[in-house]
Amino acid sequence: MANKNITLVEVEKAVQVIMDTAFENEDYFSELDGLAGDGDFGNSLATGFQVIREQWDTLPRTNINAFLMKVAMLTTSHVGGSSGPIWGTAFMRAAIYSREKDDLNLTDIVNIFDSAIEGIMQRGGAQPGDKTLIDALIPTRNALAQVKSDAPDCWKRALKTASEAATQSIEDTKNLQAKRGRQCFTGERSIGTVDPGIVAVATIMNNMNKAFTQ
Amino acid sequence: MANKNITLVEVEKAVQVIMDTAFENEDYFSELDGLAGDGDFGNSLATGFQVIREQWDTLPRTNINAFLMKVAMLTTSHVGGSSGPIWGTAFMRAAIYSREKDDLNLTDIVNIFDSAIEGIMQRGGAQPGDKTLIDALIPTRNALAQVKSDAPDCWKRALKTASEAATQSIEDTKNLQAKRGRQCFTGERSIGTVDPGIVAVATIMNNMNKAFTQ
Amino acid sequence: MNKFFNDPNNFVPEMCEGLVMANPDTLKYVPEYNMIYRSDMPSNDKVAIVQGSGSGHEPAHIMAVGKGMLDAACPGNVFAAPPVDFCYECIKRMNGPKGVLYIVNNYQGDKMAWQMAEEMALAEGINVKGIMVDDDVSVKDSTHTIGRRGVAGNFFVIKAVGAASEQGADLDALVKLGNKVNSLVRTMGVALTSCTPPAKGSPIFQISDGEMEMGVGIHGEPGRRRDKMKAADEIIEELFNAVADDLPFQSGDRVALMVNGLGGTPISELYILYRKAAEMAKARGLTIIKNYVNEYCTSLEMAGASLTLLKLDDELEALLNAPAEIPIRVF
Amino acid sequence: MNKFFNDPNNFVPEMCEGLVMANPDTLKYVPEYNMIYRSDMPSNDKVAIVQGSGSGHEPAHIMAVGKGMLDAACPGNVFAAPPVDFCYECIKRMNGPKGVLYIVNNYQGDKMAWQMAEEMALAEGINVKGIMVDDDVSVKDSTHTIGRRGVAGNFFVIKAVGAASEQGADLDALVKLGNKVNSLVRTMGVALTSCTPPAKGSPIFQISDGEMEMGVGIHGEPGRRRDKMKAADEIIEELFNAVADDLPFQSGDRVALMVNGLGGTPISELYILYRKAAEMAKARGLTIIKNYVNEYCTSLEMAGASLTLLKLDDELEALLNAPAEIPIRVF
Ligand SMILES: Nc1ncnc2c1ncn2[C@@H]1O[C@H](COP(=O)(O)OP(=O)(O)O)[C@@H](O)[C@H]1O
Ligand SMILES: Nc1ncnc2c1ncn2[C@@H]1O[C@H](COP(=O)(O)OP(=O)(O)O)[C@@H](O)[C@H]1O
Ligand SMILES: [Mg+2]
Ligand SMILES: [Mg+2]
Ligand SMILES: [Mg+2]
Ligand SMILES: [Mg+2]
Repeated sequence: MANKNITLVEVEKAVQVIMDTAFENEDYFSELDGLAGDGDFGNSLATGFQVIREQWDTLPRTNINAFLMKVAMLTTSHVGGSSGPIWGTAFMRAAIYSREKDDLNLTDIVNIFDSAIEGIMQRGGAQPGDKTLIDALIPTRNALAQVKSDAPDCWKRALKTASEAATQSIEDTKNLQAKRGRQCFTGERSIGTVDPGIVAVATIMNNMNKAFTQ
Repeated sequence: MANKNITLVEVEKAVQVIMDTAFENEDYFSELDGLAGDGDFGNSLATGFQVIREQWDTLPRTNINAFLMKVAMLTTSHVGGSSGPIWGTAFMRAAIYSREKDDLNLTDIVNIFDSAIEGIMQRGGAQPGDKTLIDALIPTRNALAQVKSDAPDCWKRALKTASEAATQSIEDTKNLQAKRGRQCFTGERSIGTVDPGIVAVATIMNNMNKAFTQ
Repeated sequence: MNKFFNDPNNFVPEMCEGLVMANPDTLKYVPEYNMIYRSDMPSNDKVAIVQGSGSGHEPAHIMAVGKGMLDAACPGNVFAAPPVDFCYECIKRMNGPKGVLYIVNNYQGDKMAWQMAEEMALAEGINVKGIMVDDDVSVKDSTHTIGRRGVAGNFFVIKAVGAASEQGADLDALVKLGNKVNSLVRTMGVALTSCTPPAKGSPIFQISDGEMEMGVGIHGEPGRRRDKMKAADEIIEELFNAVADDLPFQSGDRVALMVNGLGGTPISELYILYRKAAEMAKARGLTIIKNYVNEYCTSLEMAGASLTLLKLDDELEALLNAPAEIPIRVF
Repeated sequence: MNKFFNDPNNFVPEMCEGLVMANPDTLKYVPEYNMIYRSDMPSNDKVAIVQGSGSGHEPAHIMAVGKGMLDAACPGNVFAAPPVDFCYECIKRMNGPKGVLYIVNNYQGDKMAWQMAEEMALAEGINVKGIMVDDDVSVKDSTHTIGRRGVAGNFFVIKAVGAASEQGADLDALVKLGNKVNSLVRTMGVALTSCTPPAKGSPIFQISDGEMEMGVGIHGEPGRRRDKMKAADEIIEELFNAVADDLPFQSGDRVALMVNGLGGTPISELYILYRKAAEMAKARGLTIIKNYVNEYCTSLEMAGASLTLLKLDDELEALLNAPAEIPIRVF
C-alpha cells in the first residue's frame, strides 16, 4: 500500500485489525481494567465487535462514509460501558470526515484523528492528562502529523512512528491519576497502573503497523 | 294508651323498646345465631342500634315519617349482616306509610305490617316458610288483623294477641329448614334449632306488650 | 403498606377533596354523603344520572362525573356499598323536572341501598328509576352477588345514557337504553396481585408471586380458578374467548374493546394485552370501531386487567362518540 | 413477577404494536428502530419534535406522540437508552424543510445517543437541534447522570414546544422555548416499591414494606435518602418544599401543578396527594392555573409519585391550553 491513498479496502482492513485486536486481547484488557476500574473493558469491546463480525458481510460498502457510519452505529449500540459511545464517536467522526471522499491521504488521517479526539472529548468530557485513551490518541496523532510534513507519502514510516508513540504513551501516563470513567472512582489507586484504554490504542497501532507494512 | 290512636310519642317509645330488646339480648341472639348461622346477629343489631342511641336526641321529630325515615337510614347503614337492610326496610315502609299522618290506628299498623313484610320479601328474596323472621311477622300481622276486625280500638288486646302469636311462631318454625341468610348454608343443621330472627321478633312483641300495657 | 394516605378513615373524603380542588369549576362536593356532583346540576333540561358503589375502584365513579357522563356519584367507603342515605340524598339533590336515573353494579349491598333509596324517593314523588349492570361473565353467583357481578362494562352504560341524557332523552328512554347496553356488554378480569384497603391494613386475599386469579371480582372475590401465571397472550385468549362466547359475539359484529387496568398494572402491559385482543377480534371477524386502553374500574393497587367487549350499532356508536368531559384527563 | 408479557425480549415491540393497532389512523410504527410516529409526518409546515429514552416510562414517550405533542418517539429497551441509530433514523425520517428538534432527558446514555445522532444528521445537512431537560431537584449528580436528572417535567417541555411547533414556530424559537420551560420547571419523586424489568426478572433495587426512597430517580436510582414510610401529607410537604424552594417559586406566581403516578399507585392516592399539594401552593401564595393528576412518566409498576411545578406566564399558559391529541385518552 505504500505511497498511495487508502480506499475502502484498506478502511475495511483497518476496522478488521481493531476488531481482531479486541478479540485477541479480551481477557488481557479486562484484566488491566480490573486493576483500578471495573474489569469490563475487554469484554465490552469484544461483545460489541462480535455483533459487527456477525453482520460483516452485509455492511454497506457503497463508500467509506456509509461503511464507517454503520460501524459507528453498531459500536455505539453494542459495545458496553463508556467505550460504546467513545469508540463509536471515533468511527463516526471518521465517517463524517470521509463524506464524498473515495480515498484518504495521510493529511486526511491526521484530520480524522483531530476530529475523533475532539469528538471523544466532547462526548465523555475528558481532558488531556485525565489518563484516558485521549492520552494515547494525541501522541499518535502528533507522530502522524510529523511524518505528514516530513514525508507526506510514506505510510510505512507513518505507521511505525505512530505505533511507537502510542506504545510510549503507556509508560508516560502510568503515574497519572485517572479522572474519567470507572477508574476515577478508585482515586489514587489508579496511580502506577497502566490505563487499559491507552494499552488498547497502543496494541491496535502496533497491529496496524504489522498488518499494513509486513 | 288504650283506645286512642298512637302518635309520635308512642312511635318513639316503640323504637326504644326494639332497641332495648336488642341491647338486653345481644349475647343471647348471637348465641342462637351461632347454632346454625354465623353468630353475628345479636352483635349486628346492638352495634347498629347503638348509633341510633347516640343520635337519639337529635333525630328529626317533625312528624312520624321524618322520625322513622331517619331510624330506617341509620338501621340500614349501621346494622351489619342481612339484618341492616331487612330491619331498615321495615322501618322505612313504616315511615313511607306514615307520610302526612299525625297518628296511626290499628288498621294503619296492620297496613304497615303488610307493607313491611312485602318490603322485606322484596329486599331479601325470602318466602314464607323459608324460616326467617317473615315467619314471625306474618302470624303477628294476622293476630293484629283479627283484633282489628273484632275490636278495632283495643290496643291492649291487640298487643297481647300479637305477642302470643309471635311467641308461638318460634316453636311452629323450629323444624323447618332455613332457606335464606347464613343459616341456609348449613343446610339440614338448621332443622330443630330455633331461628334467631324469629326469636327476636317474639321477644320484641313481648316487650312491646309489657311496655305499652303495664 | 406502600400507599399514600393519612388517617385511613379519611382516605375517601380526602380523595374527594383532592378531586374537587383539582376541578373547582366543574365539580362540587357534599362531605356528609361523599357526594361529588356537577356544579351545573340539578338541571331542568336533563335526567340526572347518578351512581355510587364502594370506593377503591377509581376512576369509577367519582372521577366519571362530568358533562356527558355521570351527574353525581356518592361512593361508600373502600369496597363498602354507600349507605342508603347517601343514595337517597344523591337522588333528592340531583332531582329535577325530568327525574333521576341511578345505575347500580350488581352487588348485593349496592343494590339494596339504591333500591331502598329509590323507594324513599318515590314515596316523596320523585321520578326515579334504576338500571342494573351485570357484565362479568366469570361466575354466575359470587360472594357478594346473586347473579353476575357488575364491573368495567359499567363505563359504557354510563357513557351511553350520559350522552343520551345530555341530548334530552327522557327517563324511560334512558332505562331502555341502559338495559340495552348492559345486554350487549361482557367483561372478564384477572388478578396478578391482591390489594390492601388502607383501613384494613392487610391484603384482601392471598396470592403468591407467579399465581393469578382468573375471573377475579373487583373486590378480590374468587373467580373461576387460581392458576399459575401464564404468558400475556394466553391470558388474553382465555379472557377473550370467555367474553366473546358469552353474548355470543359473531363474525361481522362491530364492537368496542376495552382493556382495563386494575390499578397496579402499568399501561405498557395493557397495550401488550390489547395487541393480542385486537388480533383475536380480527380472527373472529369482529370489527373494532373504538378501543379503550386505560384504567376505568380498578381495585385499589391490584395488578391485573379486564377485557370488555360491547356490541355496537349505529345508535351506540354515535353515543360513544358524543362529547364528554370528566376529571380523568391528560391535559 | 406479576406482569403481563410474553417473551421478555418482545416487551417493547409488542407494546408498540399494541399501541399502533389501537391508533391505526394516527400512528405508524417502524419496528427496526422502535419508532412510533404521527402518520401525517414528516411535514413541510412544522418543525418535527422527537424524543426517545428508555422504555418503561409509559406513557412517556411513545404514548405522547400525536398532534400538538411529539411527532415521533424511538425508545430503547426497558430502562436502556435508545441506540444511536434509532435516534439518527428518527431524526432523518421526521426531517422536513423546517428541521427537527430533539428533546432529551438528562441521562448520560440518552444524551450521548442523541448528540451522536445529531452530529451524523448535521453532517448530512439536516437542520437539527436539541434541548435537554433536567428538572429533578433531588440530587445534583447521580448514578446515570452528570447534573440533574430529567423526569416528569419533560411533559411540559413537550407540550409547549409541541403546541408552538403546530403554530409554525421555527427551530431556533423552539429551542429557546424548550429551554425556557426547562428553566421554569422542577420535580421531585418518591418510591414506595421497586419495579421489575421483564427481561431482568428481579427488582431493580431492594426496598422493604414500610420504607420509601425519597427523591428516587425514574430507574430506581437512589435519591436523597431511604426513610421509613410517612403520612401522605408529610411526604407531599417534603416534595413540595424541595421543588418550590429550588426555583424558587414565589408568592404571586402562577403555576401548573402535576402529581404524577410512578405506575403502581392508583389514582385515588394521587388525589390525596394533590389535596395537600394544592393546600401548600395556596399557603405559599401560588395560584394553580392548571393541574395534572395522572400518570405521565412512570417506572414500570413502581408504587410512588412525583410532584412537578411549572412557573407560568401568558405564553406558557396559552401553550398548555392549546389543543393536543395523543393515544392516552379516556374516550
Ligand atoms: N470519559 C472518557 N473519555 C475518554 N476515555 C475514557 C472515558 N472514560 C473511560 N475512558 C477510557 O475507557 C477505558 C475504560 O473503558 P470501559 O471499561 O469500557 O469504561 P467504564 O469506565 O465505563 O467501565 C479507560 O481505560 C479509558 O481509557
Ligand atoms: N333474606 C332474608 N329475608 C328475611 N329474613 C332474613 C333473611 N336472611 C336472614 N334473615 C333473618 O335474619 C336472621 C339472621 O340475621 P343476621 O345474623 O344479621 O344475618 P346473616 O345471615 O347475614 O348473618 C335470621 O335468623 C333470619 O330470621
Ligand atoms: Mg471498565
Ligand atoms: Mg348471622
Ligand atoms: Mg353475617
Ligand atoms: Mg397504575
